Amino acid sequence: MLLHLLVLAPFVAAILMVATSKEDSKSSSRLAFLFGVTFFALSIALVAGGNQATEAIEWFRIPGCKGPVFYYLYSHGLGAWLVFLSCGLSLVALVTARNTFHKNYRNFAIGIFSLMGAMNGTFLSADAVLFFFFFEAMVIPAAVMIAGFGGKEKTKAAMTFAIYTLVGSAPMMVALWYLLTVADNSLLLSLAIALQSLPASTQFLILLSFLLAFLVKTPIFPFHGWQAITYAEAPAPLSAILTGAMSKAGVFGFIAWILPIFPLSMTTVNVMLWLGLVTAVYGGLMALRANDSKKLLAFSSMSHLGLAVAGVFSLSEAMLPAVLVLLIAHGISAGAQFFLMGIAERMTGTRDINLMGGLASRNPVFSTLFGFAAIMALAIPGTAGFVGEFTVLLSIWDMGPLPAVVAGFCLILSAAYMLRFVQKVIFGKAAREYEDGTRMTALEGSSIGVMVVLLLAFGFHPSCITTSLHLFDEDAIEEMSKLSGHDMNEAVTADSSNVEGIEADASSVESTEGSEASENASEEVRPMKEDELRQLDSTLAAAGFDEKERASIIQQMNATDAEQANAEATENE
Amino acid sequence: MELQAIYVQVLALAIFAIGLIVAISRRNVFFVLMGVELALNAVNLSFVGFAKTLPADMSVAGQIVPLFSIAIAAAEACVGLAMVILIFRNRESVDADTYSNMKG
Amino acid sequence: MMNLPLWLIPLLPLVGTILLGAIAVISSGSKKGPSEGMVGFLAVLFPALAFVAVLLLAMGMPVDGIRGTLCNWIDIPLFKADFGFLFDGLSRIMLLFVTGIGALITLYSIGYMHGDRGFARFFAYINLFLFSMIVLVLGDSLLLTFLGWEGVGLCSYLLIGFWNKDVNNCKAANKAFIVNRVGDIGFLLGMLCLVTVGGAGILNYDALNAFIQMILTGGHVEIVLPILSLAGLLFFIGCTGKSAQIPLLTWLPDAMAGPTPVSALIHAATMVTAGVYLLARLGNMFALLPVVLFIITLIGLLTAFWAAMAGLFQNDIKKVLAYSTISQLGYMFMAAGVCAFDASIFHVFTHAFFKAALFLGAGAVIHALAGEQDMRKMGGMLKKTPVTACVMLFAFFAIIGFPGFAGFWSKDLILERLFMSGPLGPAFYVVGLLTAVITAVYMGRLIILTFFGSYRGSKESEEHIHEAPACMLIPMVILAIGAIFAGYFWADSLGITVFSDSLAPVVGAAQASVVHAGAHVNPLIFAGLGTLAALLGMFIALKVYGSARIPEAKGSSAPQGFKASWTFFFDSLHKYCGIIPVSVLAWICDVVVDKILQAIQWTVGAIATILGDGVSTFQVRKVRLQLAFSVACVAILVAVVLLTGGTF
Amino acid sequence: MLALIYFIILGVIAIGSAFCVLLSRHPLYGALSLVLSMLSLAGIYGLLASPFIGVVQVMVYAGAIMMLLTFVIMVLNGARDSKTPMFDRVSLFVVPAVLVLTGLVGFVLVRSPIAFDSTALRGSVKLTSETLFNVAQTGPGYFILFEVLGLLLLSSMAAAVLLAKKRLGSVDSDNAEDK
Repeated sequence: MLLHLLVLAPFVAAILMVATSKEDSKSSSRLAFLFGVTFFALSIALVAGGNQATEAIEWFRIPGCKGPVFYYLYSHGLGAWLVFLSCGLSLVALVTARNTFHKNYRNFAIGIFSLMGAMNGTFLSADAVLFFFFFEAMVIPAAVMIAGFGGKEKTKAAMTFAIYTLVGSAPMMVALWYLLTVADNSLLLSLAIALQSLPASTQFLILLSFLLAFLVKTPIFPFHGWQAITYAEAPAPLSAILTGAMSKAGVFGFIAWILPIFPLSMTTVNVMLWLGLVTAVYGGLMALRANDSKKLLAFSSMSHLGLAVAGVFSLSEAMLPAVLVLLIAHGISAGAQFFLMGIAERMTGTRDINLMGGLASRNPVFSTLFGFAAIMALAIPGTAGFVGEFTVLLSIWDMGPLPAVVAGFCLILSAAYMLRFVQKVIFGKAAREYEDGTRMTALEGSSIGVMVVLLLAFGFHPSCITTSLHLFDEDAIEEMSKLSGHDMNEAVTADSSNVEGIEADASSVESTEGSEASENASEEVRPMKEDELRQLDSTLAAAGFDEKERASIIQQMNATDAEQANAEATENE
Repeated sequence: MELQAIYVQVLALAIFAIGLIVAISRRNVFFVLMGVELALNAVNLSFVGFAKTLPADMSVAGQIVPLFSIAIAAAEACVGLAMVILIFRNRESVDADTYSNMKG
Repeated sequence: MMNLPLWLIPLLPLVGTILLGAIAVISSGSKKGPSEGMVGFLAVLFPALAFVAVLLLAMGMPVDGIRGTLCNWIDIPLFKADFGFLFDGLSRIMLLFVTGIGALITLYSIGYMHGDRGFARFFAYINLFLFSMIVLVLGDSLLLTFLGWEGVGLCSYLLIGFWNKDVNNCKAANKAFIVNRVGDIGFLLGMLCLVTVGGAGILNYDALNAFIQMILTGGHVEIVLPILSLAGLLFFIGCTGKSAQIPLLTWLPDAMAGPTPVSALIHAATMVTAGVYLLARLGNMFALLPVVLFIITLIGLLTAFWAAMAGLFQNDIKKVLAYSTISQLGYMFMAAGVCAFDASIFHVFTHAFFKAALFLGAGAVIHALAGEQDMRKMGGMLKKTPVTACVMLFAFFAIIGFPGFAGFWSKDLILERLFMSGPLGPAFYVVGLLTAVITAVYMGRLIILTFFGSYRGSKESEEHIHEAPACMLIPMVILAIGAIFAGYFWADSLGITVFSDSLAPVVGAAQASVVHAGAHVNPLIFAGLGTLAALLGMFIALKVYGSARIPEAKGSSAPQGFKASWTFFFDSLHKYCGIIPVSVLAWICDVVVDKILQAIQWTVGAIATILGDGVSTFQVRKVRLQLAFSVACVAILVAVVLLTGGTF
Repeated sequence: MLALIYFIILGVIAIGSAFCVLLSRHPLYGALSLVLSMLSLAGIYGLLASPFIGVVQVMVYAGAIMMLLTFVIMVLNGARDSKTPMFDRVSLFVVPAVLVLTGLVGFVLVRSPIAFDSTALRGSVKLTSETLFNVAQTGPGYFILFEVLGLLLLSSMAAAVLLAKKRLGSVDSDNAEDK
């Protein structure tokens, strides 16, 4: 119920917002605020509630595919926390937008709610098609809002954003469709099984097209062309959501879809790792030179997300909690920074950091928050950012010292650009004479203050994040395998008369069809065990310090795969 | 030498082709309408021709569908002519090309 | 009394920070600002309470220390860290003078910062600094130490840039933070290195020592030596950053842009010694790594010598002190490099007193002269501010190692250990001694230029010169007393070894493992040579600066913040090795790579547009033509279907 | 044999008059040729044992629709224009395209094995009416379709009236009042 509410209710809220007055921003903002608080509370309940899943409802059938597409939502720790981010940031965005958009607040709120619904759907869907649906659906409200509320080059920004992300995920759609024609249904498990039956070159092609979508969304180095202009031109509250929650969809895709489905080769992992690192360095260097404050922040988030992606593809045991903490820390701190930058832009009327300055004496409370947010972004120990970056560095160290050194270089760069940014914006003397715009209101200040406090709290007690991670627990896997197994049985009954062969013990079946079925069954078991294995690894790793255990997880997985195969072979005998 | 089913189809095809040519290549709007009618006729003929190649219970559809198609053709002609009258009033021309209001 | 929980010590300044921070934020809107009396009281209260708590704990500390774990911090696969505190001989000494001197300097600051707009903010930062520093020395794991480590760096940044209206101060602050960050990354990577070797719990000091013990007993030193050396080097990079050693030292002179009490507390007495603390803390590990130790000694030696030379050429009173700090830190590193961790900590201890006294004295002088920092415009302050002058003089004697004063004991100890450290020992010793001479010269120059002769400033400013208020003088006097007597905790020649005894449980094992084969020399010879060096230096200073001309002060004498006048070539080194390559890289990214990517993006866009335009030329206004096209296309499609035999 | 001869005659007339539609200059001539073509098609329906459709063809198509068309052509005097060329460059596209398409489809058609089935029912009024209205026997599908068709015709009539009537206040009606 909670999951349905979080995914569908935002759209309902968006529709309800249509009913409010367009001119009277007061009343519509009150309603929007009410909704926002409700969703935020729901997301907290989701995080607190642990893993849960809805009933898998058959949604529709794609012609040419064997199985149906389900409307099937599933919340694991990762998704739940990202939903928390999206709801929380949306709430703050609704608060800060109140003082920025007087006329069209209603439309802004509509956009925010639909974006929120799409993001929640992305993070919660357990079905690949559903995921893709929401993944694409995110783009539309965001692009519309950029085009409607953006800065000077808003049309160009909206077009760039929409085209980049939509084109980026187009190959994924084709690949997904192709995979679906092979798979039993569109759930993770059957996709993974289906992939194994394909030739290696096809697998690689499918992997590439999946990767591309997430690479563009994150964005990672050669595909980041949309990011700076989009974040710069989008209204600041929207930029905060885009970077704080939406860009996480890319990393989320890597973790929740790429890793379980695809057997990754060492080369791929290395390439992705280095792409992430290059992005991190590149973002840092670009941020060093950026003069547009929002572009600077955009590059800074690019740098952090690059680090996160590198962390993901370190494939270390510590990767999941590390990356999650980093994502949450970055989401909150970058979000807060964008919100603050929006307020600064409102106050000073410019985005150019060379034209700002002296806010510390003009508006001390704002500057305090601003400084705090910047410090959080610097990953000072005691903030969530530190826990995230330290643990990610730890994961990256697993891949060798050189990547870790590069990642360390990024941290130095982050200090350099962030301090320059802070200095130019709030310190020194005002670079020019200007009229003060609307100042920061108490509500804005306190909501951003809460974000800062949250960062501190997560920094000192990250276990509330790290312990909530059970990416796919047994119930969900049982449910999934039940669904796919059920369908498989149906298919088999339709095709062959040899039903008993499947239900009977594999050893007693002599016919080729029976052995095929048992092969299918064993394949169905393997990825499940992989997931279990990963979980087992993570729980075991705290105790074991052996050097051998520190060998890369790939080898471990391969080894265990081989073991499993052997074990199954003996069982079959 | 008996009447073969294929002859009917070839005749329908020929008439359809002529209808298509008339509908597209003639610029006078009345000819466009007439071309459409001609093509519809050809289709009806094709229906009936195919109906005769089917066994008893399945051939009924081939008798009924042309009726509907004729009725729809009547409706189409009715509305189409009304539109021609309307546009003709505004443009004082029967040249279909001058009707076009699309931005290229 | 033993039941005092350890977490109380860091908690007290943290509470102070939160209270003062709240006051600062709330009062920022009002014109008048909060009451200075109340803020000052709160600001001193919490460090003082922390000092009392430390004192109480220190009294009843068992030999192997007190350990207390608060709660779990990070718990992920591969890694585990707790909020745990370790109160042993080493942290006891560090804590005592950190909280003690911290409380004193806070008291001093009340007078110094009087009337400043950011009064409450300043004390919030100071309290935050004390919290971080306490966490640094009290933490029972490297990670917690790192929390304090970066925390003090942050506070240093905030306090250097405290007067943030001047962009130069901000730049100095940025520089300090970024240079420190370089070191911090070394620390971070060092931790990762250790985790690689020793597993998730290794960052705990006890676990680390146990691990090292295990290696030693198991005879596996050879196996882990390369990676341990790497870790050691990385930690040392961290130390060079925090303690301003070669090559990461340029930030400290610039850091003098902050308020003087900050310079005294952070950039002289406490924070910069964190590197030495870390070396001592990891003594057991470093004792295994001869190469790293040699590098440490060499770096310490070079730094001490270089900074002393640079100190000769500074005109800003605080910069002289900054270079002298670097130089003294060099001594401490030398000592650590020859595994004389107790001696180096002893020097940290004595140095804290006399350097804090020197800085506070300098602060009092600057305060008296209403912000003047250029020594060339001072002079004759002895009569105007006698108490300050006395404090400075005592501290001066301490720093040059005049017999009987604190510096004498500690510096001699270090030089002695250096001499006996091995075949290169005598060479080290000579350089150390030479440095001691130079130290005496530049410190003598400072004292002479400031306090003797006649006042060289403008006439109207002379009338405003006044002795500092009592709340500034009391800490100075206390520190001066410390500067005189602190050395007697470990007066080797007198047979007092309180200090080394108290440190022995922590660093004893490490020092014992490195056996010095040097010939035994009578300690009195070292004492005599040290005294001689001090006297010689003072004599030179007197000869050169006492009577000779004083260089004319040119141009503005305002604190120059970002621009240190002469730093040998390290600023250039940083510029050419660090900043310029990064800028060039950034330039390449921005101007070349990004433009190329944009060009590609543009090209693809342009191709799409051209194609679209091309296609849209077919989208003419003629409906009939459209239909014709579609018929033609249907024909083509049918042909394709026929030819391919219906594959599609 | 006889049927074939009739078929050839009627087919030639149908195609010939269709060509007349294509080639005639005045729409009225075109319309008359079209009527002729439709009548001959009605004859072919008769040959194919579907007399009811043939009759409907004559009544609705050749009668009603073509009458309407002729009427409109005559009402709109300007329909007789000599300026508009009969063919233009578009025809260069259309004619070959259609011919190729026809050729291709014809090729397929000729190769397909179709033949008359002797059991095919005769399209009489009885059969038609039973199929349409005997719901009990053939199911409601055709009947509903029939009703919907009635609605369609009604609405098209209404649409035609709405479209073609002179609006009050329109330019034309203003002009008319001026006159």
